[in-house]
Amino acid sequence: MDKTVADLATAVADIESGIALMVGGFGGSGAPIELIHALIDRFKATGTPGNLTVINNNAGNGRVGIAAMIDAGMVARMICSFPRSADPRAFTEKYLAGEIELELVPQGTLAERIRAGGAGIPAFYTPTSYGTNLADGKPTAEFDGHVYVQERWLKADVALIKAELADPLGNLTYRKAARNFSPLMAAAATTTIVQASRIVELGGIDPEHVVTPGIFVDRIVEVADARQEEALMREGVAYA
Amino acid sequence: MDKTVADLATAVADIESGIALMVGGFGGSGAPIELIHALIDRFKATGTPGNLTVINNNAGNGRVGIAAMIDAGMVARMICSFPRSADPRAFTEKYLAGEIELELVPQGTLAERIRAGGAGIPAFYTPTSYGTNLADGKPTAEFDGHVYVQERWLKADVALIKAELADPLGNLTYRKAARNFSPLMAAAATTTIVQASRIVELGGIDPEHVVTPGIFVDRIVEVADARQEEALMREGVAYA
Amino acid sequence: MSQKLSNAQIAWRAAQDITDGAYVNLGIGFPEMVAKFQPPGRQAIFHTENGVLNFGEAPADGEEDWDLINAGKKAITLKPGAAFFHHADSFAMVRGGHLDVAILGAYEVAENGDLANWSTGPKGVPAVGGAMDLVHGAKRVAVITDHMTKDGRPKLVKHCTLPLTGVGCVTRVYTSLAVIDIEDARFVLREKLPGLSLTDLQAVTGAELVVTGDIADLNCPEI
Amino acid sequence: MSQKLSNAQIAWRAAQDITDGAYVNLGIGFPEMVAKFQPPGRQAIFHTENGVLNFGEAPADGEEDWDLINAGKKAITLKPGAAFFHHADSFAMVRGGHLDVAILGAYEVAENGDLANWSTGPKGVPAVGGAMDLVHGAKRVAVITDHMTKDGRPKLVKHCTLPLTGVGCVTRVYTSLAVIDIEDARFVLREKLPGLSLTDLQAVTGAELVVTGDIADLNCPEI
Repeated sequence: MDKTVADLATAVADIESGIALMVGGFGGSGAPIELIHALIDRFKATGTPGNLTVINNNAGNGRVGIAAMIDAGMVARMICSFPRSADPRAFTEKYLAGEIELELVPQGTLAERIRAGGAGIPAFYTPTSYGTNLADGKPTAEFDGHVYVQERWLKADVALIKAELADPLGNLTYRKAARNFSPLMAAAATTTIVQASRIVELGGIDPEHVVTPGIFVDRIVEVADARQEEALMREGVAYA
Repeated sequence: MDKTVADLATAVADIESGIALMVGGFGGSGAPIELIHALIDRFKATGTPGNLTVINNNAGNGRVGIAAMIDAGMVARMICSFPRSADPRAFTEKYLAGEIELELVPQGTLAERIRAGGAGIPAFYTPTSYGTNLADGKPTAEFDGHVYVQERWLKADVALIKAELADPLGNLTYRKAARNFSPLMAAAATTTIVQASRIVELGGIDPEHVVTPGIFVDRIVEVADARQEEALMREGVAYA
Repeated sequence: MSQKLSNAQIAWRAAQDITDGAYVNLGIGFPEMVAKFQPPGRQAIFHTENGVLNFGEAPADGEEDWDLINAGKKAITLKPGAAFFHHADSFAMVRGGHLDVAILGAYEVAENGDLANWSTGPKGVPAVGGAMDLVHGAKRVAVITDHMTKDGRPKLVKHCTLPLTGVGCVTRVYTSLAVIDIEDARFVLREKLPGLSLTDLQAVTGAELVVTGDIADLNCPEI
Repeated sequence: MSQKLSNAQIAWRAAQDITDGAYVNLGIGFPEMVAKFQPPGRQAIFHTENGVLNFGEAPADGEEDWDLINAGKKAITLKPGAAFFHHADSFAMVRGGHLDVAILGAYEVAENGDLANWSTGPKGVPAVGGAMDLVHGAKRVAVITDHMTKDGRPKLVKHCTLPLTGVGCVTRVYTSLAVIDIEDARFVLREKLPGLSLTDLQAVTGAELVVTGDIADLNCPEI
């Protein structure tokens, strides 16, 4: 059993149009830039995948990563908590032009919905958003004298994840705060594709230090020289 | 800020009768034997705490740990998934005599209810136990054509936890499979009391390797020579 | 019914259907035996409820580490590439559909896939463990069992009479006499012992055995 | 109203109520400033939504590690005893009531504790982030804010007119003029600038200020 694939193009070769795509990262921290750019390359060459529903905390920054996917016209819908950034042009322009849909979800609810998707919990109750616009139309229920909003799990067809170390079974560690949504998304997607800064041999990750167990991972590609969205943005790179 | 206390007696000195008490461990793996025995010592000396609701996966083994608490007459009610063991006399005798109550919860539901307690999720839906006796009287709901059982969060007043390393802020690691319920219970209890095999200085645990962040921990006592329930049971030790 | 498979042979047969790299949970007791019979060249990755992936065989006597046990509280060892995690993550793997196969024992299996394997009734101390979770979420939920109870009653039945573990959850049953799939709430016979007639097999089965295609011989090595 | 506290002074005042070892989340923007003004000898432990506990100040220019940021996407550093965790665990800390204090900005605060701080209406791109989660779960949810809007309208009101972040969630408000608790759905005045009369303060407050005890002088150092 070896989940390693040879290159980025292979890693993203079978992603179809119209799917729900989770993308790890919080801003640039943990953003799997090289996987995203490989997907953009494929879209430019083949027209696929388009019409994507992208799930991320944000909606891209500058002209790289998710912003570049939006610029390229691959994204029909964003599910996120905070579609603003230092340079939010890509999403903002499309959104104000009515060319991209937005489902705005409070950040903790977004995390918990994704966690529920991976954990087989179809719905849960949360105090978050009760009494606000973002709870409009959602069922509520009272427990112990407090009213809570019912939220549904969130799953995806594919997750793109950036890890620090991976072993061939897909056990993963992350680097610092780049962990954020990635362990949750790895569990909530049918197919989880990982770019790891280094692939180590089996046994190369202490079982106590594994953050994402390999059961949640399907495919791994090594990207030793991964770039940071924030750095690319500051360099003014435009990928799309 | 230093959450370390001097000794076991101090660590458990204010635990009151009638509370809900979570105890980490799965069988003997992760059982905080010394904290439990300190609590038994206090009960024998003062008659407090009694009338406890104890939450653990099991209900004790042999004549040590939770079994010894039961033998001592401190436990009015167990919430657990599997009240059987190699030597289940303590619970079995009291249960068959009608002297201890049992709330039997499927293991995954027990874990998720405790996790929900720590995460501020008052209720969630699970497929587990649907259509069985253990779902009797619980609300159900249909999502996407499947029926699920609604389960409530489970919290406790106090959790007793065994960790491997602790720092003065209460950041914890565990040893091997001794992790099990402990990170969940640490979050679900109002007061979390930890026996750690070693207390290290601040910075002595890599922030990447922390399993239970200190925010979930209130009190730490070092027990360098902690004993294993399984070993004590095999030695025929009877603590109560 | 003089001839039947031993437990080891039933476990062997179930092991043949586990693919390389599959994530597998084996129920405590008899199902644990399945791990011994993986075909050469295939390595499943075993999950245990108490928070370990990719564990191996029991250690030698005296080499036990009681912090390293399986759901049956037996000492285990680790393979390279193992991982530890807490109980909520462990059951996220179960309930979230991440296991490829769960193999469980049974008191009764009904033709609609209902399983009873946790309680023989109101007497004694009830204990459920992870059974009710395991029947949900694994892509395949298989049962290994003797075809009949010790006193000769069918364990494959029309309706379970014992308290249920799960509703409509079992997809395949490996018995001492046959391999049976559950499809559209019916027992579909796939394999039977070569010396056993369909009539005799039906006679010890508590619900109709449906035949939808070839019935293969259930051949197991002497173990 | 010529005299009022600067933002730094408001942040300073809020910082005086944070005890040693408290777990604190500071909303992005203005509230982040509170961290600078912890009294000597006290060290709060700061939480950020994106999965870090016990972070410290911003690194020097050019020393940023963009994998180590706060919820506002600004580079941070770690203190000894820090911890990383994923987003679900991070919001378990928030929603589960494990934070001692959350300090947030506000567009409007109502006398019943309702808070509006995420949306100024239907124009533009809406963005909520963690605000709706933070208002639930922290043991104290405090707001720091100018007492009035830039165009002179009260920010402390009878009913919020902007989209709500949370219902009945705010327990204390630190403004440029006063410190006000919310108790039993009323604004209870605790401190006001020494030169400011209650009448003048009431005149710029959109709901009744209740006095239930002594009103202390709100004294802040020049910063």
